[in-house]
Amino acid sequence: ANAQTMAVSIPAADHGWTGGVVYFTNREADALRKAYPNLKIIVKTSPSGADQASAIEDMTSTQKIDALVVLPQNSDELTSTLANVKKKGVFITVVDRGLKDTSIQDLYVAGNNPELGRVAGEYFKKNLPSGDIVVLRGIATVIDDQRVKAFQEAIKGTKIKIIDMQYANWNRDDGFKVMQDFLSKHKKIDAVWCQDDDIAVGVLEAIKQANRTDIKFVVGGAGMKDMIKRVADGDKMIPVDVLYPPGMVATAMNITASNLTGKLPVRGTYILSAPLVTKDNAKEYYFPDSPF
Amino acid sequence: MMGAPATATTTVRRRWRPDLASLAPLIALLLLLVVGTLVNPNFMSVDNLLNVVTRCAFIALVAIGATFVIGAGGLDLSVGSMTAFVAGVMIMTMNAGSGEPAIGTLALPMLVAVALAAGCGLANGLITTFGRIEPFIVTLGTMGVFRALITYLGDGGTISINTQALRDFYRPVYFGNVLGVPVPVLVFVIVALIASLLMYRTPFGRHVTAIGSSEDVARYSGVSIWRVRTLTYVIQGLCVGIATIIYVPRLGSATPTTGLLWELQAITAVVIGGTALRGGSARIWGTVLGAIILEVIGNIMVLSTHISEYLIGAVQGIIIIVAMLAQRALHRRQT
Amino acid sequence: MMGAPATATTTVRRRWRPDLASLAPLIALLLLLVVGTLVNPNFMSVDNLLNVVTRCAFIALVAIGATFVIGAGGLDLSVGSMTAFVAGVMIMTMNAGSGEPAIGTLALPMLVAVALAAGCGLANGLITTFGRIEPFIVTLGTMGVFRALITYLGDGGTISINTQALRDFYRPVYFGNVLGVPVPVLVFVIVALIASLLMYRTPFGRHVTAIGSSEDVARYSGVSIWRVRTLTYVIQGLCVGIATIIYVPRLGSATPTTGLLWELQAITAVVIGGTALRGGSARIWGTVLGAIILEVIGNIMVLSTHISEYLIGAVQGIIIIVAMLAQRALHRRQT
Amino acid sequence: MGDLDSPVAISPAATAEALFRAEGIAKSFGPVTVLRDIDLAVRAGEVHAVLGENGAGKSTLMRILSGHYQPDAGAIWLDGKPIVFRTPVEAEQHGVVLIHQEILLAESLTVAQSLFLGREMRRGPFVDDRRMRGITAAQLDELGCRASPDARVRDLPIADRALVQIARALLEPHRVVIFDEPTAVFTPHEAQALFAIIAKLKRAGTAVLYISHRLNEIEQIADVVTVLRDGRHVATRPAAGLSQLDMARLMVGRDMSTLYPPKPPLPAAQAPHVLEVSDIVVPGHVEQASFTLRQGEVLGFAGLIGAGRTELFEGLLALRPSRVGELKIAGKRCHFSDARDAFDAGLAYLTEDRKGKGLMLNQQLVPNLTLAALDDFCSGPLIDRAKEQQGFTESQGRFDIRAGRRDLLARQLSGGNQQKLMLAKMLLLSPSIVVIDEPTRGIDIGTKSQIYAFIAGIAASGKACIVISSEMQELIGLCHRILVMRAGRIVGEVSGDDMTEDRIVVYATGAAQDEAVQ
Ligand SMILES: Nc1ncnc2c1ncn2[C@@H]1O[C@H](COP(=O)(O)OP(=O)(O)OP(=O)(O)O)[C@@H](O)[C@H]1O
Ligand SMILES: Nc1ncnc2c1ncn2[C@@H]1O[C@H](COP(=O)(O)OP(=O)(O)OP(=O)(O)O)[C@@H](O)[C@H]1O
Ligand SMILES: [Mg+2]
Ligand SMILES: [Mg+2]
Repeated sequence: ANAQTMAVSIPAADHGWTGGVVYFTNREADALRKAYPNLKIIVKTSPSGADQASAIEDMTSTQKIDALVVLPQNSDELTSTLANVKKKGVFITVVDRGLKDTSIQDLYVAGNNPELGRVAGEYFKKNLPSGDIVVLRGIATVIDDQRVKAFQEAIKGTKIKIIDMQYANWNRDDGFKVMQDFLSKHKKIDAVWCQDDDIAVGVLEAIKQANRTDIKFVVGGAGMKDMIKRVADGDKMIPVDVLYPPGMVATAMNITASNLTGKLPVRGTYILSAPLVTKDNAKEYYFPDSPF
Repeated sequence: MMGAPATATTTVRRRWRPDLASLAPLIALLLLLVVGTLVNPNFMSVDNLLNVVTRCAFIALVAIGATFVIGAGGLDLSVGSMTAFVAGVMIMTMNAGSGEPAIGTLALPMLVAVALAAGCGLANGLITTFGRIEPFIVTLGTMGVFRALITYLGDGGTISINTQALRDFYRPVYFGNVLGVPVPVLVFVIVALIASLLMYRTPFGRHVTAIGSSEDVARYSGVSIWRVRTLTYVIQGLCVGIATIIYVPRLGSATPTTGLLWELQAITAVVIGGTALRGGSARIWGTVLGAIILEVIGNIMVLSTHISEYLIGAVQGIIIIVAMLAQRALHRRQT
Repeated sequence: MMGAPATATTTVRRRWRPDLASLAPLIALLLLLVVGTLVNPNFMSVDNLLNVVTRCAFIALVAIGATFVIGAGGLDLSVGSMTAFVAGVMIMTMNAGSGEPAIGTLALPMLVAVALAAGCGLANGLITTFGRIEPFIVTLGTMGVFRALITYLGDGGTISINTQALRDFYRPVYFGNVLGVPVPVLVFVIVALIASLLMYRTPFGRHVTAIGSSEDVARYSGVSIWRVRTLTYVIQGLCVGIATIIYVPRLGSATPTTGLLWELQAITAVVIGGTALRGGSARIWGTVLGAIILEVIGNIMVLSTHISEYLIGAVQGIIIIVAMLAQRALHRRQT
Repeated sequence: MGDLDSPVAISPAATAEALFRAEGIAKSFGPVTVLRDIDLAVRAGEVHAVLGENGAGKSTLMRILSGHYQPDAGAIWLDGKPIVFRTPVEAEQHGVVLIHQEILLAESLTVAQSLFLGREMRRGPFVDDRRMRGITAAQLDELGCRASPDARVRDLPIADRALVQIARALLEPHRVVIFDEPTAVFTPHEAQALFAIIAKLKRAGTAVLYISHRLNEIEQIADVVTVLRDGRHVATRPAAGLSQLDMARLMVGRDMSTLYPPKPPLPAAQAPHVLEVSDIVVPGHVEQASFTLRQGEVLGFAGLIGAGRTELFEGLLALRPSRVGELKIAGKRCHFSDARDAFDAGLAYLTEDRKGKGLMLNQQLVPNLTLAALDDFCSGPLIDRAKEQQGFTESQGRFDIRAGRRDLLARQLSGGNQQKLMLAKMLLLSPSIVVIDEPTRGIDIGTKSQIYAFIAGIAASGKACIVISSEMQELIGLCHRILVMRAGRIVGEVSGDDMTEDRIVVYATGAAQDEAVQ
């Protein structure tokens, strides 16, 4: 059999979730190398959209690539670059952040960001008949925007009121800082939606320090192992988590590899749902070895 | 021995004039306190103010070190990554220990943190002085190195203190207080005291500003440039080490985003405090005020109710510029 | 009173030695080319090299502007955010136009981009000169302002060119070539040519390095400090505007993260190119080489096969330091 | 000479025909009054010397006349019309130019660029470098300066920088040219070239104001002399008939007997060598120089600019790259890897470049004074500030440093007082061997004799002293023995009756014997 090459382009590990992406990518790459000895896998990380475009250009111009698995920093920015790669006949798998021009991608493994916001919103709707909540956003990007919009959509028409919203940059320190200030600013907060488990870590620490009892729960997202564990343990503050597994990239690599080696010719769209992790199902989502 | 040493001038005791430049950051801070109170009455609550000064401890500590480096005409861009790296190694050392947490359990990791940070600073210093490369380049390079090392050590993820017992035991180092003064505040005040003693009352401190104001003059006066300059980077490292020790108990973890952009904040604090970026002057207390000012601005942003979260960065930028303009204007009026 | 002022000596002019410092970045680049070839034989392919020089166009352009600012003893941290802001406004202008894309459809947005960027630079310059605040603080402030504005304009999301037709029409500005030379390369070479004419062959350029070397001397010599300094920021703005014009067709959109950390890269390119951060010298071609060097290092990182993803930053940092050490060593040997 | 003591105005007729005139000029910096009610008038084609002790206010007055400072009171007339210069540029536009006492050049520019800074010649929109370089070369030739028009100012020796500064000021014809201590860093060689130029200016009808502490120069070129003391006008006199001693007396307000102290007794031939240097090489500057110094000796180093005297000692103290064959201090072999090693061995070097290497101009006087000997001002690990202040008071008395206030910055001192501060700073190290490069650069005549006495005292007390100077009279008056350098080598030694200017010039220029003696 002739050797084939699969390139994987993902964001650099610049916060918890992307760290998870890199981890799962490397783990899957090792597994696939074992499973398919003739498959060469190149993994490249990039710190920004422009760098990612550059990295893809570099990989495709200096060697022959048969398939490209890409988790874009920003799908709009990568559209033309990927269109170019496509012209060379490369099989393209896009993960998480879909292209507007869907004809470019052969395979789309969708993480579905709006779904994350919607599922969280539904949970609020069900468990908080009325109340004041605060929202801690991520970094100003499309992903963040989609999540927040969907969340707002989901709680529309309820008596839940978002009384404050700030960026916390998907990191713990900013989560802690912003939450401390929210607590000074608002005497009564019923619940917190922070979209990301890293931010949630900071939020919880700030609430603990302030000894505030008015906050009924905090909902994060992504499925960080510590948070899943707290859900499983029945922590009152973290009743649920909304899964947005960085492992989706592994799924994409796996399907792409099967496709390349001719085992399983597939095209189309796989949409991973953003399931709600509850005390009952938390065990299924707990991977103690993951760095995330 | 010499004719008529102008006795008139020596007997006229000069009036002691307060150093107005050093009051400027204080004025800016007071202005901000007024603004804060206007924006939200909760701003002046004890809890909020304590939160703010406690939080600014990291940047204040790092910036105190930066005052030495910048005073000597250098620059250190690596401090943020260094914090992350040191925090990671510190937590790993902690996790390697076993048994019930006791003072001893913490002593070793703390020692490791301080020693490692000092070592990182030493590396920065030696490369800069012996390689004769612009410190901008050297520390940009080591910034990349430290950041990569923490990412590598944590496999791209988070390094956390692994037992709740240890976490709870260590917690008071950030959240505790002594007679009502939060521990981090106590730490940075003590460090600032020592630093100002070092800067203003020892030959070493004199040498720092001497090489900052003219390397040639210092060299011709018998000051060992490489030794003094390297030491400023080591002091920067020590300060980072101490900052790390009080950073870790806060969230109990180190991530690839730990300390991101701290270098920029530290330099900003130093400059707001009145130390010139080109070297030759060093205002330790100005730097501390600068760090507090930065944190207060951030706090006011969150407490204000009318600013779109998209525009916060803009307002923050404008406030910094206006605060500097105001202190410059006051300063010019009085002299 | 004294006999015969030795006439023989007056005619013997001291030898003038060529400026070796300007060769140093070239040497570093050559070293890197060797390293690149060793790492991956494909490195030397025409396609790859063309990709690399095309890509470095943005940083090269921004850094050419930064050479003026830094040469005059200033600093501009706002260039990255400025690019994002200008790109956003440019795309919005483009989207506002209607009908079939034509040259005219692009002319207005381009004009808007250049004018807006120059205006941003003008603001930086005027605040710095008239406010007498450290440029570090001023441009840190405006960096926040520009970044916030693009976030605001895009509602926290992306601003994209909205029709495929327009995208395709604009594409050649980045992807096209003239006689085999990619358009961006052509653009930055032309800009560098104009910049070096301006810097080395006009009174204005003289004045830039003069005020960078000593503001007092320049003032006594009748150089208008504020005018020259402000102009350097305007030139920086113009360069950002041009960089934006060729950046937009590459990715077709502007986001709140566009141009992140470009300021750091631009300054690094300038310093690698041999311009001192304290001002007084300005090496346009060195800067261009510096930008290419940075991009080549990034490219080598992608092409190399043996480096852990997590450690790329470390290797990159070490390469920059080693490249500088090597050029410094060679340089010292020759003098 | 009683009439000398009353300020006598020049006749009204002379005032009327003055080209440039100032009346009632006063200036204070904060509480310190520097100038009170000064009148000055200079006619076309006249060289008008302004004398005064260090800190008398000469430079301040000149800065006022040339638009650098605004006077607190008083007015200026040019061509009989009142005029106000708001900036130096405005003054230059009216034909009044000041050549500063301190060198004011942008270090990273080339010589040609410096000459034309702010008034570049153009061809179209571009600078016409070739033409500017040509003119620069011609201008420098006229001044006898060998620097290349393309050399960077930062690479030039002080004297060349001073020449470049003069060349810049003389680039365009001016009506009033003010020289503030132009010859302080010159050897007679450069000074003669300058005097030729001043003569030319005179012939062209230019009014020249000239400040110098070298009174022989005043005798040689001045037509009128004005003396300031403590910011007051003391006298204005025709130079003819005014001896150097008269001038000195007017300046200091008391009788000056002799300038040079009696030489300390010649050290005996068997006096031990305190310093032995053999085969020192400073690449690019000094080739294989060797010399020795005896206890109690004052040794002079003479030579033209660029001879490498400064570099020789900078190399010796490891202040610049050098190779030292063998170095012995008091018979013991030593190796210096920085200046501190030399200080510890008892050898101190006082730089000629006080602005670049001597003083931290933007810092206050006390930190400047104690920088080199800081350890002596510590109690335990900490600096004892009271001790520092006391040290300053002592040095101030000992060297007559005149500073209006203690919290002045070093750059706010008058030039001569800066020099004294630097001297005081190095002598705080209590060295046993002192190397002084241009010890009296910019020092007034009263203080000069004090410094000479000081040097003699050092030698008499069993220490030793090396003096590098461009003033040959100074070397002859002070030294037991003089070594002459040319092009990086020690080419001659003179002592005893051999110590004459002519002998030194012969060695220094390498000119044939007959040429020099003519
Ligand atoms: N900016 C200033 N602030 C305060 N005092 C000043 C300032 N500039 C000058 N002085 C003081 O004015 C006095 C006169 O200085 P000036 O430079 O005019 O003396 P000078 O006659 O030129 O002396 P020298 O012969 O040493 O050059 C000095 O005592 C000096 O300290
Ligand atoms: N061959 C040469 N090529 C270029 N520059 C030279 C050469 N020889 C000497 N110089 C210049 O001359 C300078 C040495 O002159 P300097 O005036 O410092 O010596 P000096 O003997 O101490 O004279 P002085 O004390 O009178 O200034 C050097 O800094 C250098 O720039
Ligand atoms: Mg003077
Ligand atoms: Mg000399």
